[in-house]
Amino acid sequence: MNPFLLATSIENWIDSASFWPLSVLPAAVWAAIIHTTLVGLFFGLPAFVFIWAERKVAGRIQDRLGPTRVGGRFGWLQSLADGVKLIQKEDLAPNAADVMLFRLAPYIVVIAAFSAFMFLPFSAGLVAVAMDAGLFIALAVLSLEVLGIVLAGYASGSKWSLFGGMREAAQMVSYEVPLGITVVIPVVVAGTLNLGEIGALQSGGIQNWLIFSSPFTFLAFFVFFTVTLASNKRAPFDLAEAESELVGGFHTEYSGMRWSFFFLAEYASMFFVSALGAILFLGGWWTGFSPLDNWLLSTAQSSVGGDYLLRVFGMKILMVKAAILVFVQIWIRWTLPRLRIDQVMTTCLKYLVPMSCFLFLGAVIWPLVLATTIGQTSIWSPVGDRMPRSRRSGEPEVSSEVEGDETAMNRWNSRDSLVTVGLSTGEAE
Amino acid sequence: MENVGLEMFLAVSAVLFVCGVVCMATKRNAIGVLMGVELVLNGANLNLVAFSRYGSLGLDGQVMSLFVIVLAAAEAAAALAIVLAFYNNHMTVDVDQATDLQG
Amino acid sequence: MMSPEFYSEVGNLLMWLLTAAWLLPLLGFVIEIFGGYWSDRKSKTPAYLAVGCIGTGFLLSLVALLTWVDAADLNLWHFGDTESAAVAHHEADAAEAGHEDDHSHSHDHADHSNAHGEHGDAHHDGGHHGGHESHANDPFKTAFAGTFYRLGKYGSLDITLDWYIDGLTVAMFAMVTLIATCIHIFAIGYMSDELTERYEDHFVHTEDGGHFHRVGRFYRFFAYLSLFCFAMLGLVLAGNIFQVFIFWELVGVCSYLLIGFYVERKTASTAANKAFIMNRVGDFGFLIGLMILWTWFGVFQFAETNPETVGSTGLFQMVRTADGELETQGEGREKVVVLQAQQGIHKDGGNPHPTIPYFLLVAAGLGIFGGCIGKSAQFPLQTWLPDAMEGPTPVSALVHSATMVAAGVYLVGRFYPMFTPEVLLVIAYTGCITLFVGATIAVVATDIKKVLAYSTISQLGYMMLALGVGGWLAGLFHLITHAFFKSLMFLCSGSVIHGCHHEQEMTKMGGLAKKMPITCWTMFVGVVAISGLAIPFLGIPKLGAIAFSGYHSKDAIVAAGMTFSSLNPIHSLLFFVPLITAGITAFYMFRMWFMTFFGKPKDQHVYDHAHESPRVMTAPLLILAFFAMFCAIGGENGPLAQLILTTEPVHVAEGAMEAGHIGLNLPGHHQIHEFHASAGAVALLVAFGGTILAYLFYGLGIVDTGAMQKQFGGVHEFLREKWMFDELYEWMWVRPTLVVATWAAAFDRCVLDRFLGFLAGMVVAISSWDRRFDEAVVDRLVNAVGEATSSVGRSLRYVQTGRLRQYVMFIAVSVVMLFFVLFAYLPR
Amino acid sequence: MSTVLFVIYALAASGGALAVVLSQNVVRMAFWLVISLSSVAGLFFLLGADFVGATQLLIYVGGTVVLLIFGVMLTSSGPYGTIKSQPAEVVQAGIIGMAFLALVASTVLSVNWEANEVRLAHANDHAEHGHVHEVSEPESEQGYNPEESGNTTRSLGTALLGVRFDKDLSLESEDGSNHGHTHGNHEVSAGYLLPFEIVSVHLLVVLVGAAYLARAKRRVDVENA
Repeated sequence: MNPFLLATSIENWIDSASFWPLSVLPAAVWAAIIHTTLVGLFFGLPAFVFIWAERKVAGRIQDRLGPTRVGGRFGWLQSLADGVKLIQKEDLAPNAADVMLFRLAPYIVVIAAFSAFMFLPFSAGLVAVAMDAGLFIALAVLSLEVLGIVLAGYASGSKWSLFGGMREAAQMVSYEVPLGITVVIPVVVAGTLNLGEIGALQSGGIQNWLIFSSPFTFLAFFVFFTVTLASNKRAPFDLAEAESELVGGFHTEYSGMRWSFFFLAEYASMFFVSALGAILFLGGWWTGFSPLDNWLLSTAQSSVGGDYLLRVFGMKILMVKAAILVFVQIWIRWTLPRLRIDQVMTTCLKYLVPMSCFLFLGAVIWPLVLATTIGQTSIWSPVGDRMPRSRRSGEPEVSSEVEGDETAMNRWNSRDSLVTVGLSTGEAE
Repeated sequence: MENVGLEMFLAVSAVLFVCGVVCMATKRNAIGVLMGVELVLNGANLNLVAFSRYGSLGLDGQVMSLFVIVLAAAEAAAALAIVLAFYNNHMTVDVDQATDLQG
Repeated sequence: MMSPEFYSEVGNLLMWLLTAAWLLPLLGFVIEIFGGYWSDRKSKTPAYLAVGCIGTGFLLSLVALLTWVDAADLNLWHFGDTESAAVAHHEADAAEAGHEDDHSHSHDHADHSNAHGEHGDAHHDGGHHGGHESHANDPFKTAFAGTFYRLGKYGSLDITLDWYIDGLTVAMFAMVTLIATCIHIFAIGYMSDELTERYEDHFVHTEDGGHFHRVGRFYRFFAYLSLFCFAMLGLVLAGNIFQVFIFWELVGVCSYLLIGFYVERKTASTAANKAFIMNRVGDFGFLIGLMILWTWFGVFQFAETNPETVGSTGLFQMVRTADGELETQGEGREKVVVLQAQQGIHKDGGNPHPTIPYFLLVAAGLGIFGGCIGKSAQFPLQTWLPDAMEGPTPVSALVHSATMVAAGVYLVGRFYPMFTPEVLLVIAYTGCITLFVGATIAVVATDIKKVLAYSTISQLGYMMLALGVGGWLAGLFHLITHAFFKSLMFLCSGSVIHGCHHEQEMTKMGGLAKKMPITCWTMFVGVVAISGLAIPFLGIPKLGAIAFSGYHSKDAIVAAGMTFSSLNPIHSLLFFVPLITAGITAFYMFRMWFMTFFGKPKDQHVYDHAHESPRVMTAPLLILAFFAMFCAIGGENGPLAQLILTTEPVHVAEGAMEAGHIGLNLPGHHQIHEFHASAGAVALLVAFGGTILAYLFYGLGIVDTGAMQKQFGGVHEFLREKWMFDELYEWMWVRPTLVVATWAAAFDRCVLDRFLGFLAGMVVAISSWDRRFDEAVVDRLVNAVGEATSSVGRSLRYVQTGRLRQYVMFIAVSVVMLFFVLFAYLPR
Repeated sequence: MSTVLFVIYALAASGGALAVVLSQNVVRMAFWLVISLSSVAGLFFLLGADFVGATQLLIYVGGTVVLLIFGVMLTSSGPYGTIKSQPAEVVQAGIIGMAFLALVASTVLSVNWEANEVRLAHANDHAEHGHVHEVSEPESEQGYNPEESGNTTRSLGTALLGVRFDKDLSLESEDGSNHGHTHGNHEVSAGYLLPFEIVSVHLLVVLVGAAYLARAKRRVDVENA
């Protein structure tokens, strides 16, 4: 049925594990438990790691040591200690607050930030919900985060919070424009909104990463990165929680676990956008070393074990790439001073939006220019050579006589492949 | 979806629609009225998509609802701008105060 | 016939080259006229632009000329001995006769075009060994035609923009662009006075006794020149007679603009108007001719030359048979000309072919020639040309001597196949009268430019005469050579005028040879050329007589006239008048030269201030002098004549006996050839006579010219008054027109105005009644409706509360109510 | 499973909408609106319209509602300010709303949709001169591409670009052997390219207009000046 829902994965799981001697209901319960555990671990872990990393990196940048005590020499368990401390704190709500919204706001933030991971492919096929509109939905879900922030700022009944919330609202509404446009640039190059397909396209060497597909995508990555900084409220765009002006911004009145939810969500979405950037621009789960990539790919196609190997290895690669990007985000936070709110808006509306529009146009025109000058749509070899279109379950087989010689069908011809798909759909009936 | 028929979706959309109308009728806050409009539009949208799934409308229903969503966003932006202008002139967002053109 | 591929290839190349050369001046015009408004008045850029455009045009034309010569497979250096040419003639005639026999059986009218095609092929077989005559007999072997753009199609009537390129076209292109380039360059120097923000016009006096001041019009001058070049080249390139008419008018406009360049001068604006109006008189005839052609032929194209479709359309092919004859039926007023291509509009009852009445063909020819009379300043419309000398001298050189006025001659030459012998006779006599009138007036004229102007009229008369008596080649040959030496002389006179600070009267000059030697000796070249002088009894083998260009062409004209008068003794005037006038020509030209450059300075002031012109003006003189000397080298066997000869209509070469209604004998090539030597000798003799006379009168000063003037006072005064043409026209046309106009004005005042006043009074009365009706009935009605609407609105305004939420409620309630109503009443 | 989900989403959507009506605080209204609209997005996903659902989330929830809250914040005169309606009005509106709801709901439940669908299909068949329409077999094939639901992105995208794969090509190949060459029977529909462009321009106009309306006007205060 519907691939979007949790139900699907459970049903698929039940289908695939038919040898498992369980009736449907217990199976569902088990599946739910396992999924929840995985998700919890998955959400918790990066946040914990990155919070620790942030403190260590900040320390190093400021010529300090950072956490050193908890959990050994490097302060491994500092985040855990923080978490324990926060859980123990009393859950306060100010008198002036709108209590219901005040309590609900952190949940909205956390749910939004963590739901986005449903659509993030960690490796080839390793994705909770694989769908064509995956990237679109992921961005939509991620954008819900701002709602929680705004509600939190409003419901706190404090002028600092209100300012923080308003700033966040203004900032997010503005920065979603360049974010959307820069995200669409690799989408246009790849010809699909499906994150799994976008990632799969970039195998076979570093030159196939979309960031190197044209000068415009190269520049678009940096615009994208800048915009994600702003959409995560990371410095130098952290106007919503500007400590020096607004005490704590939208989370001034929060304490304890609810306060920590905001931070869990922030680090989760940091990781999410970094992973998204890695998939969209930096080759996804591929190493960028073409023999290795090709070997992984061929193994994955030939054997079940190879498939598993590709998934696990690819996931690690993606994690590393995302971690590097997160590190850069942290680095930037402790290096650059905070902008003023008008500077933030100016940066977006006067520079980033026109730049992204220009880059978008350029990226669209680039293959046409190349096609007319050098006769192919990419300065590298055509991307489609490396990998046939991924076969989703549900998509009808492309009949061989239609595809035939067109196995070298490149990405640019994905429109043609649509025709063949449409045709063969009719034939199948 | 075996047990859920077209009628169920239509019923939900009816509820949304009526709630939107009532919202428009009772709220004195201009922004409340706008929210009523959004609800009404969503009810209509739900109808379109449901018919596209169950009826012979095909993809057209979805395309229509996409247009509705986009135009609703435009409408919201323009209406908000009007509300802001109104607020600037009257220091209130009470639509009952908008009587300048009353006959 | 050439192959279709070759035809289209070469034709397209030529078309592009000449079209580019044609349109470049237009580009220049547009940039100059629009850019000029904003540019600096002191900038010479417009001039450089114009020179660049026309110069590029010249290079393109040159390439086109070479291409054409190459394509025509033409041996331009055809310097055989004279016998071989004659032999070739006879061979060609024999071949012609043979082919006639071959085809006489199948030569019925039904498949005439087909026969035409075979005919051409047959000629091609025998063509290569026969020399140029085979080209002449193969009418469109080296002509290319095509269509640029179709303007409109009305039934079977087609109006298109065409091009037509043959030897005459490329020769004219090269000549026009070369002369225009030289004159443009010359004008940079000559018009440099205009390079100022404040130009003082010494000929226009203001009320306070000073001179008129205005901004310089340097750019405008060059813009007009460019426009003129565009129009002139378009005229030459045009492929149909209607298009010719368009550019004909356009050159007329340019002429108008350029004559009236010093528009503040009363004389200049009057002269411009005069030129324009007198040309209209001629163009009226042109229009009549066009209408006749349009009505009876339905096409305007000259000829269809594409080897695949040759003979399918085109005026020439419709009128003339393949061997260039008119095919007539009937006698007297019933006489009709059978059209060949089956394309015409009118068919007789019993005749399968379209026909045109013979007299209408004559009328059409006369009409077209009427246009040429106006444009080429022929008798009786010649009086505008001397007045046109009010324009700047480069204009006189380019427009009013070399190119535009020659357009009439060009058109007669181009349209030659359409002219019946009657028309040709009219042309010949018109030319004869013109050349004599012009030459006689030139003898007494004292304005240096006026002398040249009358000389131009006279020379144009020569050309017309040549064309009229069947010397097609002679006329067009003279057209080209005359263009060179006459523009040269005009530029020389311009140089003199420039050097003498706008003094034009020869009576105030003299002795200028020392001051301006280059001008003097280039002028000498022109004078010798126009006088037709040569070194007698000496000839370089292969090159003919040692003489400048004018000798060769004038020699040809006199030969044609001589042949004609020997064949038609009754028309022997057509030989003696040009012969005598050749002497007069030499006389007045040398008179001018001596008066200007030799003798004692008559006006010391002018002499002291005279100076040689700058190099930018003398360089064109040298170039043109070179061409005036050598362009006709080789005479009728030389390259220029050979080039033009390829265009010669078929029937001209053979001549005709007892042609037309009036039984005219038109000489053919071989007949003219017989008289060539004797005509040359006689003409040379007369020319020497004139020259010696002029030398005696003005060079040595043996004869007192003043006394001569007194002695022949009556004649002198008559000639000074230009044969009283202006006075005659004043009495014949202007005065009666004025009288009629006075009557018409009186009629207007007395009758029409009163009637109109009565009508107006009626209207006023009616409207006052109407007003009462309006006020009493209409207004009240409208007010009542308005009141009603307003009261209804007042009562309804309480429904419109302006409350948003109430409206929503209204809507909801009405939906519910409506539904219930429908539910209750709807059939289920 | 999907029934359960439907119930959850339907209840959330309806309840959210009701809460919007009933709550007095504007920001709470906005919050409930978010709940309601997100649930509608969930219903869209259930209906297999994934792209529409995502758009709903992104534009409505992420954009419109943020704009609304933004507006609330900019215009609210005091904290949690409410503008109460007259109780009589509320009662009046409630009654009419109930009547309206009853009307619509009874209509929805009383109409036999499937029979209508069959009738409609037959009418289409006659209108299209007997062209076999896929809706003519309501049991086997209903609506748009049910077995591949959830991946409408490409179809929607191409439809907006003016190409209708779901209609044109499937109909073509349905004709039998000569697929891809039978353009004779029906015309290829133009898709939604023109509406798409019109909407784009409309959006631009609205943006400009909104920016113009909402731009900060400097109030000329005569007394203080």
